Amino acid sequence: ADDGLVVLDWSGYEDEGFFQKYIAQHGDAPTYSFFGEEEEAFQKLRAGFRADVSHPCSQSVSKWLEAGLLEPLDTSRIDLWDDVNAEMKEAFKFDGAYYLLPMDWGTTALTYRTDMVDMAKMDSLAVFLDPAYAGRIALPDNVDDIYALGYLANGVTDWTKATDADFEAASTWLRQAHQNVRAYWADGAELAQLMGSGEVVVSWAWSETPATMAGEGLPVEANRSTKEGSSSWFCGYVNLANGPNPEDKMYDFFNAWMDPGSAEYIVSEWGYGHGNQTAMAAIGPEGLAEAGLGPVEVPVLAQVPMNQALREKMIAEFEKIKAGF
Amino acid sequence: MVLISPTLVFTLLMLAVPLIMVLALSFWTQSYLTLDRSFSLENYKAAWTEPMYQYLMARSLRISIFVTALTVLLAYPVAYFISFHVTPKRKAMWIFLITIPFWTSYLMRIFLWKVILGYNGVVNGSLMGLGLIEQPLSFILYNQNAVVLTLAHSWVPFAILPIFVALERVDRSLIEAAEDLGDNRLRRFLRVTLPLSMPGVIAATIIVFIPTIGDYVTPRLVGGPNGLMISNMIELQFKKANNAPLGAALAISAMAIVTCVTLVFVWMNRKFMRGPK
Amino acid sequence: MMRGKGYFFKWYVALFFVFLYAPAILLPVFAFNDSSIVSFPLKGFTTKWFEVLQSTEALHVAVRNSLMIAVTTAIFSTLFGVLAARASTRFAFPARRSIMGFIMLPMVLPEIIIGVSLLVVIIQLGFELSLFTIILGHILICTPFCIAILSSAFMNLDRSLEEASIDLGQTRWNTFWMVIFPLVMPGIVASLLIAFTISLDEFIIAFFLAGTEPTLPVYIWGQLRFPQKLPSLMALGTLLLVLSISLLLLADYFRRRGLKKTGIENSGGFL
Amino acid sequence: MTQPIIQLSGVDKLYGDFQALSQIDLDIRTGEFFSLLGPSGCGKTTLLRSIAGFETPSAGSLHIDGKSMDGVPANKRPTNMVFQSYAIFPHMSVAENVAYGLKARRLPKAEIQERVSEAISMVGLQGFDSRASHALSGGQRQRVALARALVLKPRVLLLDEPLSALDKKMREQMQSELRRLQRAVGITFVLVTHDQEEALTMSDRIAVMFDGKIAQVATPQMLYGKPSSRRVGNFIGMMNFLEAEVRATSGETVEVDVQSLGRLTLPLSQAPAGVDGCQSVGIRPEMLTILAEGQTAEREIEAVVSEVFYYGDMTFYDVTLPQKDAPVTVTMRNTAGRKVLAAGDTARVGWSPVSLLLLR
Amino acid sequence: MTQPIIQLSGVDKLYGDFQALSQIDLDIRTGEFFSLLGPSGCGKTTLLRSIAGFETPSAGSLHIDGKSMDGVPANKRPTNMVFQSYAIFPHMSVAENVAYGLKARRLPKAEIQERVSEAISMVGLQGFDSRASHALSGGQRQRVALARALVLKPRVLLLDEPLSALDKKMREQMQSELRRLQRAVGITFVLVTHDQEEALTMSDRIAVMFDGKIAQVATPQMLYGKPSSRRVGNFIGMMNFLEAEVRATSGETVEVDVQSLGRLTLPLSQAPAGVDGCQSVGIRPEMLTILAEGQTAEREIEAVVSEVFYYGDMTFYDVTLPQKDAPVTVTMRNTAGRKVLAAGDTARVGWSPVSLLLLR
Ligand SMILES: Nc1ncnc2c1ncn2[C@@H]1O[C@H](COP(=O)(O)OP(=O)(O)OP(=O)(O)O)[C@@H](O)[C@H]1O
Ligand SMILES: Nc1ncnc2c1ncn2[C@@H]1O[C@H](COP(=O)(O)OP(=O)(O)OP(=O)(O)O)[C@@H](O)[C@H]1O
Ligand SMILES: NCCCCN
Ligand SMILES: [Mg+2]
Ligand SMILES: [Mg+2]
Repeated sequence: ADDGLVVLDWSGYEDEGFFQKYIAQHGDAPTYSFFGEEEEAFQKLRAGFRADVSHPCSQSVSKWLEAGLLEPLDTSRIDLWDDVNAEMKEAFKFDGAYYLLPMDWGTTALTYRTDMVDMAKMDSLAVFLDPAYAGRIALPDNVDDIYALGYLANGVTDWTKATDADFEAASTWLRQAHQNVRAYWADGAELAQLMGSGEVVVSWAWSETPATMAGEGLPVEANRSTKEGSSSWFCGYVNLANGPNPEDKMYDFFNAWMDPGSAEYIVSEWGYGHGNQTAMAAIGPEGLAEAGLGPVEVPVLAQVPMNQALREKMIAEFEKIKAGF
Repeated sequence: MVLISPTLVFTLLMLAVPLIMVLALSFWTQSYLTLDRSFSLENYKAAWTEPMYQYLMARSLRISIFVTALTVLLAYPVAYFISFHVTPKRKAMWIFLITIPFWTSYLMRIFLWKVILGYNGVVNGSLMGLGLIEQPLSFILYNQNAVVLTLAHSWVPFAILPIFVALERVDRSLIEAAEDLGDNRLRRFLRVTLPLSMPGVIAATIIVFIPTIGDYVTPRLVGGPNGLMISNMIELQFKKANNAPLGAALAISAMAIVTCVTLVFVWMNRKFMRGPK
Repeated sequence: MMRGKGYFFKWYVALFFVFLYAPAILLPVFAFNDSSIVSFPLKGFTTKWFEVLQSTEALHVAVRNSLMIAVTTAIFSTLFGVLAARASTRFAFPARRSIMGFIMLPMVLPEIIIGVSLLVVIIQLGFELSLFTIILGHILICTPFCIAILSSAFMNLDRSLEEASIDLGQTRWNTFWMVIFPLVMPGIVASLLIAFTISLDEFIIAFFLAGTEPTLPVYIWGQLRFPQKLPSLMALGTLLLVLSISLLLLADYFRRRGLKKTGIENSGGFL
Repeated sequence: MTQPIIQLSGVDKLYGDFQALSQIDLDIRTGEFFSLLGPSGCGKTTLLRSIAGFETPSAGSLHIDGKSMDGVPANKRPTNMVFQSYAIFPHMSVAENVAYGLKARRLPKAEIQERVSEAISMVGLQGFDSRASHALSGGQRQRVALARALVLKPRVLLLDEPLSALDKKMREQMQSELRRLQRAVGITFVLVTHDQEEALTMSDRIAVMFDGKIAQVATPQMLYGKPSSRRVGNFIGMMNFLEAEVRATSGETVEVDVQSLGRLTLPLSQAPAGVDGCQSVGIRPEMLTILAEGQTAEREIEAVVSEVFYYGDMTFYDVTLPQKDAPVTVTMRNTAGRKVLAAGDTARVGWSPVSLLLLR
Repeated sequence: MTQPIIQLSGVDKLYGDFQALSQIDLDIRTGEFFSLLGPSGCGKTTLLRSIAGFETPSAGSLHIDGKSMDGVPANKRPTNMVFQSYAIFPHMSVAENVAYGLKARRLPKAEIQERVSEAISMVGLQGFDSRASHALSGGQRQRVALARALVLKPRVLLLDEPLSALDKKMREQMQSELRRLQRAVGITFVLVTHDQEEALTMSDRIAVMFDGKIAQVATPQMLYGKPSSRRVGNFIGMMNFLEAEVRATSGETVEVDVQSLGRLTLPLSQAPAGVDGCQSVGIRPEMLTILAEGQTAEREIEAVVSEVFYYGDMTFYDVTLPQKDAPVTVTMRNTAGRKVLAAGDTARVGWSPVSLLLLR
């Protein structure tokens, strides 16, 4: 691999379909190092791990910035900066500098094996508490997605407005769900394995799962329109302070990702949206709907930046829940 | 003194100093991103009073003790067989046979248990193929049973070796003397062979007990949501949970408990060792 | 009733070996299985997973790192081991028991404690995580094993051989190289080997201290999450197994030769 | 004579191809102190262990007390054993060791206690009851092993080189103690030893073994005085051999030509039954005397002293006789005033035909 | 007399608080076969190792060949050592072992080869040159160790119990070989042993040590015949002791009241210089005789036989004298026709005042 650029990314994102242009340019993919979850990445970086680029989601950026991990982006070196989803990029402008290049977005929703569940029950998040599915459900090992689920199940659709009582209710609900959990999955591949074998039949999962599994001919679907709703998130690339390499290749990497070809690829293969608004518009609403990214009628909890103190509480509480408390 | 000093200095620098720093760290506190270096017992209070940590500690101890007992029980007859039923020339070969499966990656071995015990794994596959079950069994993976089984498998050779050595050291004429004095097979095992092999059993116990409590890989891979152990929590505090001081306090507490349990074993060993020698 | 003798044992041991070998046997089975799903029934024979290994660059990097770490660890921990073993078996010095006890301590510390403490030092002192920090950790845990092996090698060494050499007019330095070193050579080889294998397979500390560059176990850990990578991991495991058994047989061959040279009855065998 | 307590007939023992015992016929009498004597590897231990039940003979029969021991395991035989290493249970105290066999018989506690303390005092270990067995000296362990076996009142006590681990002083002391003990308890003792002095001083009768066969069974005096072969004679003490040729046998005597000594007439009692094949005469070194000035003997011969070994109480002389290459050994007591000769001196050696033995 | 090759004066050796050697004064003569004899732990090895240079005395001086050995390390001393374990280098052949010391001296190859093969044949190991040293028997290793030391032509050869690892037969053979070798090479041998027979048969002179001190230095005959103390007498062979009280000294004689024997007049030569403190007389068992019927002796006393030990060539009698509890040992040679007594018989014991020694 090209050791002129080190990328600390979610596992799975080393898929070369995302940065074809970079490979064409440099003859090789960058060096990847992986994390399963943002807090793990955060800690790894804090502990001195040196990478040039990383891939947090919206809620983490300010924490990373406060911890001194980030450097501003030189937007002049991002060719298609103007095509970037404006709402998303402006949300991460601190002191006049941009810190996040929004890149991928998607949904988290109730996902299930159509051949192994009672489809009638798949319209509510209550299935996660259903004793009939004890030991057959999987939840993400990811604090944001998990609390998105907890809040939605309790009718909270905007977590920036969540009260302590909401937080308690969500936690209680998750504790109950924990009793049914077979495994907490850390990335799509793991979940694919669990659902592919039929060991897990119901999950709270990212949109990549139905997309990739259907691609393999497995009867997995997601229902974004459950009564309680579903969640959405967006993530992007950041310029890490202390990167081991000069930044030229980093911007080549960013530009490769911004390429409309990458947008097409992520939508069709992964079922995710892309940060290049122009490219997304080119795909059109039908294309998006087909990829499972169209608008829904039910509430959508957007995983936007939130109160960091509450998020720390969520992190701690989730660990307790996972440990069975 | 000159000879030993490089080793000693290295160990001091790499072990004593770090341990002291861990100890110091455990008295500090972390809030969000800042480390408060004033002395506080908060972490210990949490480690010893919060039900979660108490419970995890108890569970880890329970699992480790269970693994230890199972391992020793599994190992003893094998060690006995090699020592008493295998011709001397073949003994080395048998010991080698026992270690062969352990010369591949530790992680891979644990993972393979996942393959064996998994939902559509070897065990379920065979049982269903034989028509013994209709649905795959799910209680064999992602729980404490799986952790115990996998850990026992990982450590059983390390238990066989000391027990085998202890059995080899048992003077055969003692067993003949017991027979000569009128004991039958079972009674001479209980009265002579077993007590004399106790040092090996206790060594095996220590050898298995300590590392199992420090393992966070096995619980992670096969333990499922309810199979996590204290080491996972320590790792978590240092990494994801970003609370190194609490992690340090948990680590120090775990170490203290392990030390106490080990001392009990060592003391028992002393008691048995007083006999021979 | 005479038939009862050893009957129970034969069955027990047979079952035990099934348990013991279950994972190891599956390695080659799935390594040559022509299916990307690691489960039964088998699909057919293939060697493509080995080819995948050959073309996986990240793996090569990890192997290189691990070999570098293991070799360095083996050399240094054996060196420390020789010094400590020689000192403790040959000379009396104040507080010998406590000093030796302290040096042997990592043997009875849960590895996570060692990982934690090294991590704390590195963070607190602001060092960077690197292969070097893993080497330090590995030397720390391997040294006690080396000392244990080397102590018995030095202890078996008749002290009067050394005195005889001096009595015959040799200097201390020459005595070490001409008499002591050749005689403890099998112990040194065993020590190198043990340290090498421990280090090569060590995960807990390496993962705790892993920086940018993964070791082989850390790499494997990363790959375990991807079902499509599993068959090639099986191939990798098979290679490791074959490799370490060959290494062991080689070491045992040298050990036997060493024993024969010194005329000690070959009783032990491995370990 | 009463019935033998142990009867072996035609006993063979094979280890693979190796014949450790071959055609052993042996009767051991009730109450006697019997020794099995022979060089290392001759099969003594194998024989003893066959009696105890730890080895199964490949052929032949073994009766103890008139009962066949076929298929009777060691723990059911009326024998007990004192092992060479003593086999004291290291995890038990002296009293626990001694009580071991009684507990195996599930005797009542009180009786066990009584018999244990009796046995302990019999071997002179009063007050050592609760001593940990590893804190005992060699001689004390020996006694514990004895007490442990004797407390069971076996018909036969088997002892496998019980004294070989002791130092010389302790060994001599234990020899007389063992002998005394055997007289006191009246139990048949079968002792294995490779030390001829030990066998001679302790036993009522001795079986000498070579290469898995019994060469001679006799009392110590008979064995020393009338060995049945050159090999036995040489094994039991020192013996000088001179080449000899049988010339004629007549009634009670035999005519022999002996190297250095010339033609002699010996009584047939000094020859084995049937003198054919006899090619040497033997004479013990103490039956030869270096004659002091003026001293005379029945017969005399001139010799040259070739080596002198001074042992304090004794001096051993190697002397060279005319017409003989290998020197002959003469042992002399160093009594007051007797001069010790030096190598090179000539000496008159006195001897008597009655001390010559014709041997095969 | 020529200058002593080894001179020790006032040598002390302390291990911590423990005094392993105390005030050793000793001269060893050039060319003699000298033995250090004493019970285990008396300091023999410590003394030998001090001479070799492996221990540094805590006080006193040591000269070898007239030169002080202060600060001279072992590899610079004109001594060589044969270790108890032989310390044959197991990874070298016989020839390599023997050549080891010569190589250390960087002699030319040809000379090394010549001297090595000379030394190897001296100890009778021709043809064993390239034999791996672990494929040697005990006696052969012994010879290699000897050759390896002797090839260096040391002024003094030090031997630490070189025979104790050998079996009896081999030990006796090596004893005479060692003695012969020493005479042949003329090098001073200093032998450590705890076996009094070995010391008596091999040495020109013997130093008897107890508790880190030298008790007596003398020739074997003097040591056996005139031990300087009860302890030495008892250590070198058997000795019977009778209580005694000195009544008067007059000129050349001393009057003593001896238990059982009554008032005796002994020549002063049979007493230590200055008789005060003497409380017993000693007599060797072979100086007592059980008188046969009709036989007479200078003095006689009635006794009862309490134990009989038959050794073949000898019989040891424990006899009880009037007015003495502990029995006295009498050793008798079993000559032809002499009857062996049994326990309980009465016997006349013959003795002579010249064989009594007055002892402290
Ligand atoms: N289990 C066995 N397998 C094969 N050969 C054996 C076995 N036990 C003994 N032997 C052989 O049988 C022969 C007799 O052995 P045994 O132990 O009876 O000798 P021993 O007379 O007691 O000698 P020692 O005085 O050395 O104890 C020896 O040559 C020995 O090597
Ligand atoms: N390095 C040492 N440290 C402490 N004490 C020692 C040391 N070496 C010897 N001793 C003690 O000094 C005393 C004399 O020891 P030494 O080895 O000289 O005895 P020895 O006469 O050779 O006995 P043996 O016949 O048993 O070899 C013994 O009591 C021994 O325990
Ligand atoms: N692919 C990463 C999704 C993260 C959602 N919180
Ligand atoms: Mg034997
Ligand atoms: Mg000594």
